[in-house]
Amino acid sequence: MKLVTIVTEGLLKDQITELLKQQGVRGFTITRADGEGSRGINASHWEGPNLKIETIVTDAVGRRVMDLISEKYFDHYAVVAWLTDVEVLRGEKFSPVPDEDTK
Amino acid sequence: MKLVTIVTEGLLKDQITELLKQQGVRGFTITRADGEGSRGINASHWEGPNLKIETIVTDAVGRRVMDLISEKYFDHYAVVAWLTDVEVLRGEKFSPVPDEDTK
Amino acid sequence: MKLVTIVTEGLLKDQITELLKQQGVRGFTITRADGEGSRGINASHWEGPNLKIETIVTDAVGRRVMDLISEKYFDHYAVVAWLTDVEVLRGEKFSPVPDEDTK
Amino acid sequence: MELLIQNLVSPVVLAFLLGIIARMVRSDLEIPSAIYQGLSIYLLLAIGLKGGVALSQTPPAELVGPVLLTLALGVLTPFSAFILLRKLGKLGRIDAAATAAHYGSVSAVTFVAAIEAVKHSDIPAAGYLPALVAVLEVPGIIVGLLLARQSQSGGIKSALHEVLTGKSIFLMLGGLIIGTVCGAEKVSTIAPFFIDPFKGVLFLFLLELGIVAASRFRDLAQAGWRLVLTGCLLPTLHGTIATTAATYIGMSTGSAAVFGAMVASASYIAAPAAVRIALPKASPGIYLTMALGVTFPFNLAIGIPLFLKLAQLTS
Amino acid sequence: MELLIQNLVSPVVLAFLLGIIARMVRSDLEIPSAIYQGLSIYLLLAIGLKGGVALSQTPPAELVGPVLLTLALGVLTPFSAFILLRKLGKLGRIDAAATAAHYGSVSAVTFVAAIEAVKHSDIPAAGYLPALVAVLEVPGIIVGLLLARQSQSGGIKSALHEVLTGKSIFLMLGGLIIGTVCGAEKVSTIAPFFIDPFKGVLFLFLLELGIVAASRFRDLAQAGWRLVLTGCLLPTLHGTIATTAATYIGMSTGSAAVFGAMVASASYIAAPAAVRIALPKASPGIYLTMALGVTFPFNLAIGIPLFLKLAQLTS
Amino acid sequence: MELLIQNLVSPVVLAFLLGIIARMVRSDLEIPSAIYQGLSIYLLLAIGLKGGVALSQTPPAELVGPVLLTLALGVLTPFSAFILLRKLGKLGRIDAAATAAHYGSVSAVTFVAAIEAVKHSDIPAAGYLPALVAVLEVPGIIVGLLLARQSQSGGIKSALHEVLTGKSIFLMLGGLIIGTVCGAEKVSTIAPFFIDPFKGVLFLFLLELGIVAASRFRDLAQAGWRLVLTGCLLPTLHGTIATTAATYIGMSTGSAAVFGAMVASASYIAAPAAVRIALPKASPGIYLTMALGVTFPFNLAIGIPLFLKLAQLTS
Ligand SMILES: Nc1ncnc2c1ncn2[C@@H]1O[C@H](COP(=O)(O)O)[C@@H](O)[C@H]1O
Ligand SMILES: Nc1ncnc2c1ncn2[C@@H]1O[C@H](COP(=O)(O)O)[C@@H](O)[C@H]1O
Ligand SMILES: Nc1ncnc2c1ncn2[C@@H]1O[C@H](COP(=O)(O)O)[C@@H](O)[C@H]1O
Ligand code: NA
Ligand code: NA
Ligand code: NA
Repeated sequence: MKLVTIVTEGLLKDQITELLKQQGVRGFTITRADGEGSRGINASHWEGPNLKIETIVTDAVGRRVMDLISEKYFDHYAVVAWLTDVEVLRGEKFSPVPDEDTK
Repeated sequence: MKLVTIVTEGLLKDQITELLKQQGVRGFTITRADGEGSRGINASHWEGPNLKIETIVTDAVGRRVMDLISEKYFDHYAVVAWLTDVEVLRGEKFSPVPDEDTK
Repeated sequence: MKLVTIVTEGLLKDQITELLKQQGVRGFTITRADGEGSRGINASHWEGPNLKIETIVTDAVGRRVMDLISEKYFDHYAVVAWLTDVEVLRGEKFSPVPDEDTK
Repeated sequence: MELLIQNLVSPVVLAFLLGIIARMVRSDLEIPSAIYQGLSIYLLLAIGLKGGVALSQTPPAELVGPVLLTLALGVLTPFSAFILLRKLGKLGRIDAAATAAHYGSVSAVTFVAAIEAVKHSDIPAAGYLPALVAVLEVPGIIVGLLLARQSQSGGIKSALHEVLTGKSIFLMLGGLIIGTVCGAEKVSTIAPFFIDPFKGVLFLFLLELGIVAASRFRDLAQAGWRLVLTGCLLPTLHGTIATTAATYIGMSTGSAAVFGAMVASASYIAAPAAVRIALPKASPGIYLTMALGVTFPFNLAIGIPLFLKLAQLTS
Repeated sequence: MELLIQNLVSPVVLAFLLGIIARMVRSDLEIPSAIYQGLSIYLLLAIGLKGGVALSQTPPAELVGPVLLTLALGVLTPFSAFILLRKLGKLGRIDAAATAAHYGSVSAVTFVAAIEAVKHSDIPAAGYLPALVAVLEVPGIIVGLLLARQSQSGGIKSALHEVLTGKSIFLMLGGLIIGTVCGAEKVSTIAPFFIDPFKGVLFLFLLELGIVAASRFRDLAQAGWRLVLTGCLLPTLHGTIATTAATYIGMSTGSAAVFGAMVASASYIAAPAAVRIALPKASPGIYLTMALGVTFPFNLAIGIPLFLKLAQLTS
Repeated sequence: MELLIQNLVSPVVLAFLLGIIARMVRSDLEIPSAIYQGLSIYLLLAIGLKGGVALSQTPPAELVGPVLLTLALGVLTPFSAFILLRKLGKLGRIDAAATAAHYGSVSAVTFVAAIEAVKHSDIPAAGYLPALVAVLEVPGIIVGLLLARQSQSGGIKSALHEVLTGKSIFLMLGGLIIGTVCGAEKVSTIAPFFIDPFKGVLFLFLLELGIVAASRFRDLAQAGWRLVLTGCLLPTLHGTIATTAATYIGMSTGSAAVFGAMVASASYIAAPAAVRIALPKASPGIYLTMALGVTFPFNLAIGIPLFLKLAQLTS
C-alpha cells in the first residue's frame, strides 16, 4: 500500500478531495499546517493555512493521484506531494471504490 | 525502526495512549486532524476532531501495536492505522521500556 | 528522496528552520502537535505545543540534517527526528539550493 | 401562530438557519474547532454560574418538588423513547437503547433557547432551572445504557466516568457550585463577561450548530420517515408530560415551559460521548441525526412555543 | 494636519502599527489562526447586523441613489485600476487584471476604520452604509476577471461561486438580513456581544493585520517603486471621485467620507480567494502586497482623513 | 483569617481550584491551546492599556521612587533566591540559577489577582503599577542567567532577545505605550472589550492555569519537601521585604500590597522561555514546578492576603 501526502494551500481543499474521490479513494485525513516553499507566500491568509492531506491507497491509485496532482496543480499553486510505502492490516479497506476505479 | 501512525476519533485518546504505554512505547506525538472515511461521520463533534497519533517503535512493538489496534478498534470505531519503515539516530531512545516489554 | 520529520518543542522553531535553510533546504511544512516522551514535560506551555517539521530533501541533505539535529538538540531539548524514504515527481524542486549546498 | 413566528424571528433561531443555509449553498464558512470548543466552555460555565447565583437565593425546600420530578422524568423518558424507537422507529435493541439514552438526557442549548424565548414573552422562569439541567443530564444516559443489556464488561463504568467527568457536566456543575458559593455580589464582577454577552455567544454557537445539523440532513433520507416522525413525536410527548406535571407541582408558567423544553430535548453532547464508549456497536448515524438533525430544530422551531402555550393554558 | 495626527493616534491605528513593529523586531507574537478566523467571523457578522438594523429603519427610496452609485463605481474602478496598473505599474495583462479585481472590490476593515474615524469627528455617517459594502464587494471582482480575458474554462463560474458563498460575503449578508428582519429591538439582545466590544475586537484584528502586512513589506522592494506609487495613486483617485460623487447625490458629510474610503480600498479577503481560483497564473506576491502592504496602510493613515477633509469641503 | 477566606472565596481563585479538580478527576476538560493563547494576548494587552492610561495621568516625579525600588528588588531577589535554592533547596548551580531567574521576574497573573483582591477590599491601588510589572520582568532574568556563569556562547544574547521581543513583554509594553499615547478618552472606545470583561477572561485563564498547575503536582513528590518549602519561603520573604519597602517610600496601602505580591511572584511565562534557550541543561521539571505548582498557588491563597494585612499594619 502507498501513503500519498499532499500539502496544499487551503483554497484547493474541495478541488483536491474531489479529485481523490474520483480516483476511488475511500478515505483521507487532513491536518492544518504552515509552511514555506519556493513561492514564499501564503496566497490567502484568510483562507487559513496550508492543509496536509494524507490518504492510504493501492499502488496503482497512488501513482495515478500523484500524476494528476502534479499535472493540474504543480505549476501554478502552492502544492507539494510525495509517496511513501506503508503496511496496513485488513487492506481491503483501502482498495479503490470499485465503480469509480473502472471509470 | 517503525513509525506507527494511528488515526482515531478523539474520544479514544486515553484508551489508545494507555494501550501504547502498556506495550512499552516510550513516546508519541499527537496532531489534530479531520477526515473522511467509510463511516462518513464524526461521532462526536464536541469531542473535537480526529487525532493522529504517531510513535516510533521497534519492529516487534510496531507489529504488536498494529495487531492490538486492529483487533480492538477496527470493527466499531473510526480508527485507521499504518506502519512505515523509518531510520533514526540513537535508536536506544525508542526501544520499549524494559519491564513493560517482558510482560 | 528522503522525508525528514522533526518533532520539537515550539521554542526552537526559529533555530531549527534556520538550520534547515543553512543546509539548502527549499521548503518545509509545520504542524502543531502534542506529545509525550522521556522528558514527560512541556517546558513552556505558553510557547504553544510541540511542532512537527517535515521536509523533503535529497538523501545527502537528509543525513546531514539528521546528524546536525541530533548533535545540537538531542541531549538537552525535547527533540526527536526520523527519516523516511519517499518518492516524488519533479524532484528538482527538492534539490538543495545550490550556493548553500556547496558551502 | 403569531407566537410561533415571533419565536422564529429571533436572532438565535435565525443564526441556526444561517448555519443550515451556509451548508446548503456549500459555503466555505466554518467556525474553527478551537473557537467552537471555546464557545461551548463559555456557555456551560455561564449557565452554571447564573444557576448557582439563583440557587444561592432559593430556599432549599422550594427545590425538592422540581428535583424529584426531574429525576422521575429522567428515568421514565428513556423507557418511553426506547419503546417508540423499537415499535414506531423499527430500530434494533442496541440502536434503540443508544438513542433512548439521548432522549433521556438533556440538551443545554435547547434549554438556553427556551429561557430566552420565555424571557422574550415576559413570563418569569425560575433561576434554579440550570440546576435541574445538571440533575437531568445523567440518569437518562444510565437507564438508556442499561436498556441495551449487553454493554461490554466495564463499559457502563467507563461510560459513567465519561459522563460525570466529561466537560459538559463538569463545567456546568463547576459553574453552579462557584455561583452558589460566591453569590450574586461576587459573581457580578465577572458578569460583563459571562452574563451580558451570553446571548451573542449563543448566536455564534447556533450558527455552528446549524452547519453541523445540516450536515446530518443528508442522513435523514437514509434514516427514513419513521425515524423523522419518531424524532418529532418524542419531544412532543415528553414535553407535554413535563410541562403539565411542572404546572401541576406549582412551577410558574415560564418555568414549566422551559422545563418542558428541557425534558423534550435530546442530548447531543454528553450522551454521544458516553454511548460511543459503552455501546460502540450502536450507529452514531442514527442517534446523532435524530438528536441534532431532527429533534433539536423541531424544539427550536415548534417545541418551545408549543410548551409555552401549553404552560399558559394549564396554569 | 492636525486631523491627520488625530486620526493616527487612535487605538486601532496604533494596533496596526504595533503589529508591524512586532514583525520588524522579529517578536514571536502571533495571533493563532483559529483566533484570527474567529475575529473575522465576528467582525463581518457584526458589520452586517448593525447595517441590517439601520436598513430596517431606512426608507427604501433613500437607498436608490447610493446603491446605483455604488454599482457604477464597482464597474468603473476596475477599469481605471487596470489601465493605471498596465501603464504606470507596467504589469502584464493577467497580473493587472487580477490586481484590478482587488481595487474594484472593497476592504471591510478599511470601511470600519473609516466609520470609527468619522464617528470620532462627530459627523454622522448613515447606518445603511454596510449594505453598500456588500453591494460593492462583488461586481469589481467579476469585471476584473473578465479583463483577464483568458480564465480557464469554468474559472469564472467557480470564482463567482467562491465570492458569493465565500464566508466574507456570506456572513456580512447573513448579518444584514438577520439585522433587517429582527430590527433594533431584538438585535439589542445580542448587542453586548456584537455591538459594544466591536472596536476592541477590531483592535486585536488590526494587530494581526499589521503583522501580516509587515510580512508583505519585504516584497515591496521587489515590487518596485512603480507599484508602490500606483498603490497610493489608485486609492487617492478612486476615493476622490467617490467622495465627490457621494456629496453630489446628497449623502451626508460623514457618509461621503466613509463611502470614499470604501471605494478607495482594495479587497484582501474576498478578491484574493476568487482570483486565486480563476487566475492561478497571476502572482499573489503582486496583488496581495499592493492591497494589504500598500493601499491598506495608505488609506488607514492618509486616505481616510483626506476623504473626510474633502467631504467637508465639498458639502 | 476572615480576610483569608474572603480572598479564597472569589470567582478567580475558585476557577483555579476547578481547574485543579478537573485534572485530579481526570476530566477531559481542556482549553484549546489557541483559546489559551488568545486569552493570554488579551490579558497582557489589557493590563498594558489600563496601565498606560494611568501613566498618562501620573506625574513622572511620582514614579521615580517606585521605579527605582522595583529595579533594586529585580536585581536583589534573584540573589536571595539563588542562595536559598542552593542552601535550603540543595539545587545544583545551574538549576538554582535558572530557578532564581524565575523568582527575580514577575507573574502577570499574580499581579492581576492581587489587584482584584485589593479592589475587593476597597483600598485603592495606584494605576501605574502595571508599568512596574514591565520594569520588573526583565532584570531578574538577566541576573539569574548571569548567576549560572556558564551559558553557551551567544546564549545570554539570544535569551535577552527572547525576553525583550517575547510576546509577554512586547504586548504589555505595547499596550502600555498605546494607553499612554491615547489617554483615557480614546481608550474608552475599546473599554467594553478590554476593560469591562477583564475579570471574566481572567476566570477562564485561571481555569486553564489550574489544569496546568495540577499537572505539575505529580512532580512535587519528586521535587521533595525541600523545594516545596523553599517555594513557600521565597515569596514570603520577597513579599514581606517589598511590601515594607513600598510602604516606606510612601506607596498607598493597596499599592504596597500589590507591589509585594508582584515581587513575591515567580514568572512562568517570560522566564521559562528565556531560561530554556540560555540554560538548556537546567531542568524545567524543577523551575516550572516551583513557579507554577508551588509559588503561584501559594501567593493566590496565602501570599496576597498576607501582604495586604502587612500593608495595612505598616502604613
Ligand atoms: N521540500 C519541502 N518539504 C516539505 N514541504 C514542502 C517542501 N516544499 C514546499 N513544501 C510545502 O508546500 C507548500 C507550497 O510550497 P511551494 O509551492 O514551494 O511554495 C509550502 O508552504 C510547504 O508547506
Ligand atoms: N484511506 C485512508 N487514508 C487515510 N486516512 C483514512 C483513510 N480512511 C479513513 N481514514 C481516516 O480514518 C478516519 C476513520 O475512518 P473510517 O473508520 O473509515 O470512517 C477518517 O475520519 C479518516 O481520518
Ligand atoms: N517514540 C516516539 N515517537 C514519536 N514521537 C516521540 C517519541 N518520543 C518522543 N516523541 C515526541 O518528541 C517530544 C519530545 O520527546 P522527549 O525528548 O523524549 O521528551 C515528545 O513530546 C513527543 O512529541
Ligand atoms: Na430529554
Ligand atoms: Na475599491
Ligand atoms: Na519575583
